Amino acid sequence: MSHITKPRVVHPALEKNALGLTRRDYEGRMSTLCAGCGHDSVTAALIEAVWRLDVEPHRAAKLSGIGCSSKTPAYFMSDSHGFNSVHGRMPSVAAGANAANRDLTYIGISGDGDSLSIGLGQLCHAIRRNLDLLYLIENNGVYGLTKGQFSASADIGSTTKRGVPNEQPPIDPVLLALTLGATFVARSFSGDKEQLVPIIEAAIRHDGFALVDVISPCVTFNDHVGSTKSYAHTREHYREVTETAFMTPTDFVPLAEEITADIGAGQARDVKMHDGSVVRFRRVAEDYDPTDRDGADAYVRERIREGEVVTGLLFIDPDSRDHHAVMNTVEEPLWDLPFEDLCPGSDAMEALMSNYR
Amino acid sequence: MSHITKPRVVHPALEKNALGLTRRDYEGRMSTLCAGCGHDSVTAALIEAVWRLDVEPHRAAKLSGIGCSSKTPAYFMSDSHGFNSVHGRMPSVAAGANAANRDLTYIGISGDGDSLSIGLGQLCHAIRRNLDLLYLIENNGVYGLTKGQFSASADIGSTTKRGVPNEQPPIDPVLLALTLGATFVARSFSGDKEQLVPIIEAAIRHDGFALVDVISPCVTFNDHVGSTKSYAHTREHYREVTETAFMTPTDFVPLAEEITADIGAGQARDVKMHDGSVVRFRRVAEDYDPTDRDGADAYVRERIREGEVVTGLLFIDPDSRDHHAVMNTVEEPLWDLPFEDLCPGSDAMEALMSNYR
Amino acid sequence: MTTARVNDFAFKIGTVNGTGSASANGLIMQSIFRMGIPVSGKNVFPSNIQGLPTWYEIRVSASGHVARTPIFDLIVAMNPATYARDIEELAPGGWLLYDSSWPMADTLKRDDINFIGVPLAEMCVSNFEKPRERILMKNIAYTGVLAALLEIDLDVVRTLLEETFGETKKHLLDSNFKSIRLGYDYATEHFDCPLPIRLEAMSENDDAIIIDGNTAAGLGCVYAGATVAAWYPITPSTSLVDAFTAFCARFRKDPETGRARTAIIQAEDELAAAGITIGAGWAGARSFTATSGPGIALMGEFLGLAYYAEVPSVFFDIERVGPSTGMPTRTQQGDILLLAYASHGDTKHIVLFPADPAECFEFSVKAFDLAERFQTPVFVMSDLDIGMNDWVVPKLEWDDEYTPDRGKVLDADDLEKIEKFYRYLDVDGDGIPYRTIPGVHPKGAYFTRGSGHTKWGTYTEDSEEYLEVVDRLLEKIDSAGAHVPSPKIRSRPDAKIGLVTLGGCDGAVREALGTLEADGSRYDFMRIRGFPFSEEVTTFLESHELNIVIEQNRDAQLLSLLTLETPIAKDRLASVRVYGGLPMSAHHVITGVHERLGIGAQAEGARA
Amino acid sequence: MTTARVNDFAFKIGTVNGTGSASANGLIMQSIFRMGIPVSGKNVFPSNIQGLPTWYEIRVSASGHVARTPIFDLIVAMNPATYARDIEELAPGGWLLYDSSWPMADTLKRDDINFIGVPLAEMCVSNFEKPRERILMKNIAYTGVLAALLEIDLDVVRTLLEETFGETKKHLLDSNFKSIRLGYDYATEHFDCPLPIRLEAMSENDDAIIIDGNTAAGLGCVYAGATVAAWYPITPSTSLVDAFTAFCARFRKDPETGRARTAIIQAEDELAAAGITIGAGWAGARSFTATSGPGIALMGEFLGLAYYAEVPSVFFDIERVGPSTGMPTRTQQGDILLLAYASHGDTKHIVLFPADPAECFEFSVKAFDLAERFQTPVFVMSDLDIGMNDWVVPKLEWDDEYTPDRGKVLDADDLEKIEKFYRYLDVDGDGIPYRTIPGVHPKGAYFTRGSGHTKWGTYTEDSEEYLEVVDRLLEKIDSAGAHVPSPKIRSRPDAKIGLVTLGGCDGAVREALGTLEADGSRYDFMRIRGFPFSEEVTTFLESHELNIVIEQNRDAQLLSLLTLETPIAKDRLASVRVYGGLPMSAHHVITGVHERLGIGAQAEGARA
Ligand SMILES: Cc1ncc(C[n+]2csc(CCOP(=O)(O)OP(=O)(O)O)c2C)c(N)n1
Ligand SMILES: Cc1ncc(C[n+]2csc(CCOP(=O)(O)OP(=O)(O)O)c2C)c(N)n1
Ligand code: SF4
Ligand code: SF4
Ligand SMILES: [Mg+2]
Ligand SMILES: [Mg+2]
Repeated sequence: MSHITKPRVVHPALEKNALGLTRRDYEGRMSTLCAGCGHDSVTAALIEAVWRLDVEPHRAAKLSGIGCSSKTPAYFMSDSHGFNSVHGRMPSVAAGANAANRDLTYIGISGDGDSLSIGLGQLCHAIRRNLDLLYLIENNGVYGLTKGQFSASADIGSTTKRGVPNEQPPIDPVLLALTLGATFVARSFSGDKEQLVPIIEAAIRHDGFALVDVISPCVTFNDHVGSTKSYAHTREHYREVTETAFMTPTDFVPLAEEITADIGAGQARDVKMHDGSVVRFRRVAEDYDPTDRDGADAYVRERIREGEVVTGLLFIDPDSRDHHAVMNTVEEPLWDLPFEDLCPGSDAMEALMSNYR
Repeated sequence: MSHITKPRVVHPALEKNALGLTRRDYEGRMSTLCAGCGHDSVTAALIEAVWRLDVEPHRAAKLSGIGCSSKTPAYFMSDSHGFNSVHGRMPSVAAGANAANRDLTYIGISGDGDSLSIGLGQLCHAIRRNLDLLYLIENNGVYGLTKGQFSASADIGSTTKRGVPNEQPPIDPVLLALTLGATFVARSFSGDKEQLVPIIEAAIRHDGFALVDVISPCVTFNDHVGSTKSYAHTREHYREVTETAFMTPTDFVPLAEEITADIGAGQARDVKMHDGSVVRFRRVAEDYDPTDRDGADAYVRERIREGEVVTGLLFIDPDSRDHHAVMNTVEEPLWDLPFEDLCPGSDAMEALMSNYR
Repeated sequence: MTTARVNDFAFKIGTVNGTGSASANGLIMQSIFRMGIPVSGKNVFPSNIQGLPTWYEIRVSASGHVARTPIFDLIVAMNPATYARDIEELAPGGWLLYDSSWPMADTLKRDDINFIGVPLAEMCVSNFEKPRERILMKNIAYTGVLAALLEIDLDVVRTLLEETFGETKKHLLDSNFKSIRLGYDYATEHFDCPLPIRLEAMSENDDAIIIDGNTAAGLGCVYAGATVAAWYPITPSTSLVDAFTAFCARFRKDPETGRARTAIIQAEDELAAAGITIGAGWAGARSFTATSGPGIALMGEFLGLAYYAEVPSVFFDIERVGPSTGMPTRTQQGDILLLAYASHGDTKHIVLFPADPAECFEFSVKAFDLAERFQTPVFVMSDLDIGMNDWVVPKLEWDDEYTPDRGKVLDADDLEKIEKFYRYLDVDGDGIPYRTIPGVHPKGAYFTRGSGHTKWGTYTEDSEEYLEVVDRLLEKIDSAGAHVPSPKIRSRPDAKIGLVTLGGCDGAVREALGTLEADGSRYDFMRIRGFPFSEEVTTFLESHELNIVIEQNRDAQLLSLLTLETPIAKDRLASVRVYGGLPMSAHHVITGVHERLGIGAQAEGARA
Repeated sequence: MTTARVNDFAFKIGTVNGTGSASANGLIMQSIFRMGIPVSGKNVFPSNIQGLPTWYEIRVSASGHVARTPIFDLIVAMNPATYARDIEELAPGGWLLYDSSWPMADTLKRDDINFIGVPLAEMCVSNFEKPRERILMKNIAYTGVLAALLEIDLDVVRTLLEETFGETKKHLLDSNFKSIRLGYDYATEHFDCPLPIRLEAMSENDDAIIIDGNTAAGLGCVYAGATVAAWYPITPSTSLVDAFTAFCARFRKDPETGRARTAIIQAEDELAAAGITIGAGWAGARSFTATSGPGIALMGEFLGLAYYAEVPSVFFDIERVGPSTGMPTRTQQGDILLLAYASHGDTKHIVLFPADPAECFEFSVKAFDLAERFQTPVFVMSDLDIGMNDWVVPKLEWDDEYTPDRGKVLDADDLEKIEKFYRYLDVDGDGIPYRTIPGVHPKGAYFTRGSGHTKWGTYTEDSEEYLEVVDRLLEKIDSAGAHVPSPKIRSRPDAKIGLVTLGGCDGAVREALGTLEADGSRYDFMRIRGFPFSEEVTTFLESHELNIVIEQNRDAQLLSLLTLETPIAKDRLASVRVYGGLPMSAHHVITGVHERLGIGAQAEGARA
């Protein structure tokens, strides 16, 4: 997001961030989700990330649609602005808010039902606009809140609790986003906070639409054997990818710090973000180029064919220009422009009237 | 579509098809589109294709949304059932009609505005369902009927008549369809009837969702220099692809006929369809495999990078199972099942009632 | 208040959702039902999946009152998080049953009620091994306590458990019954059983069933011959399609191939669900969708298309509390005006108002007949209370003589005979044109559109041609008033006041009538069952000095519709509204009516 | 009928769309305007882009009547495809000007009208070289003929052309004027010029402009300080956002950087447009969208959210003929009820009803003030006639004293001072809580939701807590009645009958009053300009025995709204409706009113 430049204090022992806030200050109301729901782990990762990034709570807007996942905004950052809108339409609400005030940190939380069925059109068009928004999908392959129907991310062959298999091809948000020109595309797992936190950090800092697809199992309706979005299945197929040394970004190094070369130079790859921050990729497959959209697409497809759940920050366009850049709007938040700058006044009106005679 | 098996008479001089109908019998009302509109050429190709396929007019259903393109159903097959529904929502109407009566030939006509903006969600989900439907997009990069706004298929850098460039990445229906698991994906050009007609024929015969993206220039709002959907631009960049001997299906050989080997065996590639018909691919790039989804996707992406408009039948899944197959519905049209087969009757009711005590 | 009362009291059970209490509550409800006693159950649950407070309310009423009562004689408080609230809600003299494995804070105690502590958790820990079992059995155990306190017949309970678990799940049967016995024995040992409020077997339910409205409606769709269902999940409508799906699995498989005679399509959203429903209706199938308010709000454009293009289609609106997302697990009748006039431009729709599951079944079938007869979308307006709660209603019956009214459809033979077919021509002067099913005959082909069209079916932008069609449409829909289910009317000689209601308010209003008339007052009663309103509705209204319209929404939507669509003078309509999300009770009606009439305490407003 | 009449007649020009006739027609209209004569123009065009019949109707009225008149004294028939219809529509004694380059079939001729054949095509072929020029100039040439026949001041025409083409496009100026001269000279040579119907300069327009409602509304949004506009193209609303865009390019660029002070977002559909509008309103911007009926039908769910979550936002509904796609290039007032009660559940919205472009400007500004004052969506209801046709209205003026009413917003200083902020708390007892703009101050943060919430802003599923908020909402919206533009009322002593109307019917009703009162009858007149209705509306209605409500829809939607939302008795309301898609004329009103009152011929129904 464009206007956050504060460096963070990274000493791991310190409990306060640069704003003097503890992680607790970034918490929200008590979760009303099921015990063990993946979404609550994502919430924890979100809290960690915004704490680390020193986001001022009241300068952040949390937006969502409807679903168990979409309740997440209530569970972190109590002191931020939250908007739990309507099912599947959060992207447009976020687009409007962002248009009005480009200076806030926009965090959008959605579910696979919210994003890939009723909200698919809005998701795709938010990607096209390159809306400056972290768009995090808590992806569990089902509609949790309405009790376990398949969502559009359910894999072919994945079964319901009763054993009925899904036969429709899944919509993979990662492939979709790559195809539609998204400028930041990542996948992670609610069970891997270590991977997820820096991805969220980078996504928030990214100047444009950052899609983060998080496999976030639904313990109540989709955590059984036969489900491809269960903890067990994800862990198993996820691990494989990591073992094959596939890319995950493991360190997000912001502006103020020097890049610590704690891994062999040949293994690291740094991508500089618009605000000077750097995303460092490690454990990336030999010739994987996270700035090569088509390459990323081909790689993910290939790994999917092998049944793997590829995770990590998969693609980033360092030249990303967000919606405001495309619209060429002024730097100041539009909502706050002085009325004199907006209203042409009586003289202009009089002059204008001659055009209509 | 599943229930058309009549062989066609191919003697080119004969003006009547196997049903004894002439092309004129497949015409519709006078077009009210602008003189020179690409859509009218598509109409001509549609007429040719259904005539060649011996589609019984009253056994065909033509469906559309709203737009200049969506008026097309009025301009062919006067004696068919037409449904000009609402903007962007034709796929769902077609899904319902097809659910009720799987025996008709379903022809859906849409525009790039109708399909890729307001209708994007429905298009994607019709693909997922593998709805047995020819889905033809008359793609001109603009909203014609509302006077020339950019549509979501407008390429980056393509300009309006007044020279304003588009800056948002286009949604390419071909890449989208490949990504979402479409079982038949083609692109053509309203100016190339020779290529388009057999594609439409194959698409109609395909057992599932057949996406045919037709570049169909809007002479009134998007045929200027600077537009990438103009006749000139399409011809130029289209020709290149053909010159590089990229794939186009040039012969659609239905069931009843022997495959005439009029081209070198090494150059032809036949793909057999569910009803025994064959799609023969000629002029295809050396190692291009039209049944390899990921390969097709990579190829199209690569050519787009080179600024080319890849046309032809790009991908076909010969094992396609349409929505009815997935739903495992009976062979007969549901609407026409005898009431006795639907209503369990009073005895069953009485027995059932014991469950509710 | 809680004096000795046999078969006439109400109790509720407060638990945490997702802990298996639903089956225990169902078991209690069903046991009472099997004892032949009139009973009704209301599930008050939160909009989440697990871990929040939930209540199940059971009312036992020998005289057959089914409305919710907000006054409880006994509360089973299994959820410490709601102790305070549960205790507060108990009627003076009532009983609070709680799990005494942990002590209850003294601050919570009330002097005017009786506390019954049973160490349920402790009992289950010492009697069961597996942790999961211990938790689940705790909830079953209170059933046993209640059996002792209220004299629920244990044999009936055992039989029900046997029916549930059968031979194959004997171990479950055993552990369930064991925990029930634990509770039962503890109670008989420690307390004076039964309580003054108790049960006594009757034989009122021999021809009755327990069913919810969504199940009944789903069954109605099967019996009506619906073959295409499209839906997008939304509370409280989801269970309607779930029921349809289950019934189709049972009744709608080709016996030879096992293939489905139904297409049930989970759509990507409500717009698509509407489109599929309309597409299927156009192609000749009986098709429907089920949704709730937000879904209807999204279907507006498609509903206008179906109205104007005259496509038969059935829409179930199982209402919840609006506006917006509102309270998805609470009940309301807030969409009445929306349904009547859905979509932009001049439109009007047929709406049916079932009052209970039996009518949900009946009106589902009726809805398809009307949709095809009038070639238009038909709404069935139900709500969370009717749709998802357990109602005791007479066994559903089916008349094998029924044949679907497919309306004015020309088949191949008909078409063969006529010279030319015009889809929108009013041949018979009844406002209803003939239609054809696509694919049936070459002469039947026509073009359907939502844009201006002439009676010949061609496109037009001409005023006169446009007017001919829309004027006929108005006439057509209005003529449906004579065909929707007629109002249920109960008349008394000389009654000057009519109580008018619809849907699930029925029980509350009818129950209230007893109290209202106790002082010798006389009221007539009309429950409206369909829109457009029939002549009888007008006649009823016109024959009373004052008609008090009782409904569950803030804005008096039924009253508004009556104002607009009948000739009744406005000053002869008054309003009582209850719209806080819980089903209406007789109490609400009585205070509301009294208030309107200036009788008695004005304290309690109508909005309670 | 067509006796000598100066500055008091109507004519129309029938051409083929997409052939450049629009500029010729505009030139004629503007020339008459510049001659200082009251004039109005109506464009009757098809829903396609090129090649179909289109008409431009011009009415000249010294007495300032602006309503459409369906009777034409002269028709310029440039389109052979509509000769028959054009000839039929001409008033007896009228003139038909046609292109005599090709002979006109004798069968078309009528004895009671005058045919004026001018070989326009021939003239242009022999005088112009390029094929494109020959076609275009043919349409300009009839301007010259008309100038001669009607005495349009050629100097004015020339000046206008000069203004259009300036110095840089001199060749276009020349060819245009040349072809006008050709027509002019031919006419003066061959016919008796001028005709008995003719023009004479006046000075009525010194302080007037010609403008359409969408342009004026777009300008209003600029002046109101709107910074976010989201839209999806749809006729007839598109030109509103087009105008806004053009004005922003002119007035809303940072003078130094050239960067935009506005975000104008072409959304992917109307749902997204609504979402963007609401999101921006929530974040503190003045934001709006413009659409037509189908768009509103799609926005239902979002409108309920904005209502319940109390998000300021402005929605323009530029209406066209419904239902469904209807006739997209015809006008109607068919969304009145939809706008008043849009969305499911109990909702009610503020709606403004401008009558002409001047009010479109004024009410645009007002809409933003009301939206922010009442923290709710506000509709501006216009239509194709107001929005897209050329109206002569007084010059728009701007009061530099105006400051936007942002309503009850707590800024950083305010927040600093208070202890705690509760978004939905009615602190002042006016039904309107305070709001904050996100990001302004830590204390201002709150959670917005469409689900049940308490006055403290927390989530709830509790009846009482829910009721507190929705009851306040009703009160809040109703209180807006005192703040919407008050009705325009014209009173006569002793008038027993009130004529009530809204929006674009204004001109027709006011014109009709003259005729209606010619026999000594007396009528009062009220044009309603906003909903909820103010006290004055009720007072007006109550003070007449009968109120005849005149509107442009089939179902008497304004009358319905008055019935529901004022105490007026139903038998004191009667209805006149005109809804065939063309703007209302005085003729319609007169016959309609006479019919309601049982006066004169009943022949012509109100639905004409
Ligand atoms: C318009 C509308 N339709 C349907 C619903 C019901 N609904 C609520 S949440 C939900 C699905 C949520 O699924 P997902 O986004 O995957 O979230 P999860 O609960 O799985 O986290 C649905 C269908 C709704 N709230 N609004
Ligand atoms: C709900 C709705 N919104 C907007 C419109 C207006 N509209 C009609 S056609 C159209 C766009 C058509 O574009 P496209 O599909 O590309 O067709 P084309 O005219 O270019 O062939 C729009 C926005 C509408 N008819 N309905
Ligand atoms: S139902 Fe599933 S998604 Fe919802 S809270 Fe429970 S575990 Fe999470
Ligand atoms: S506007 Fe464009 S798309 Fe529409 S008919 Fe004309 S040329 Fe075709
Ligand atoms: Mg989910
Ligand atoms: Mg287009």
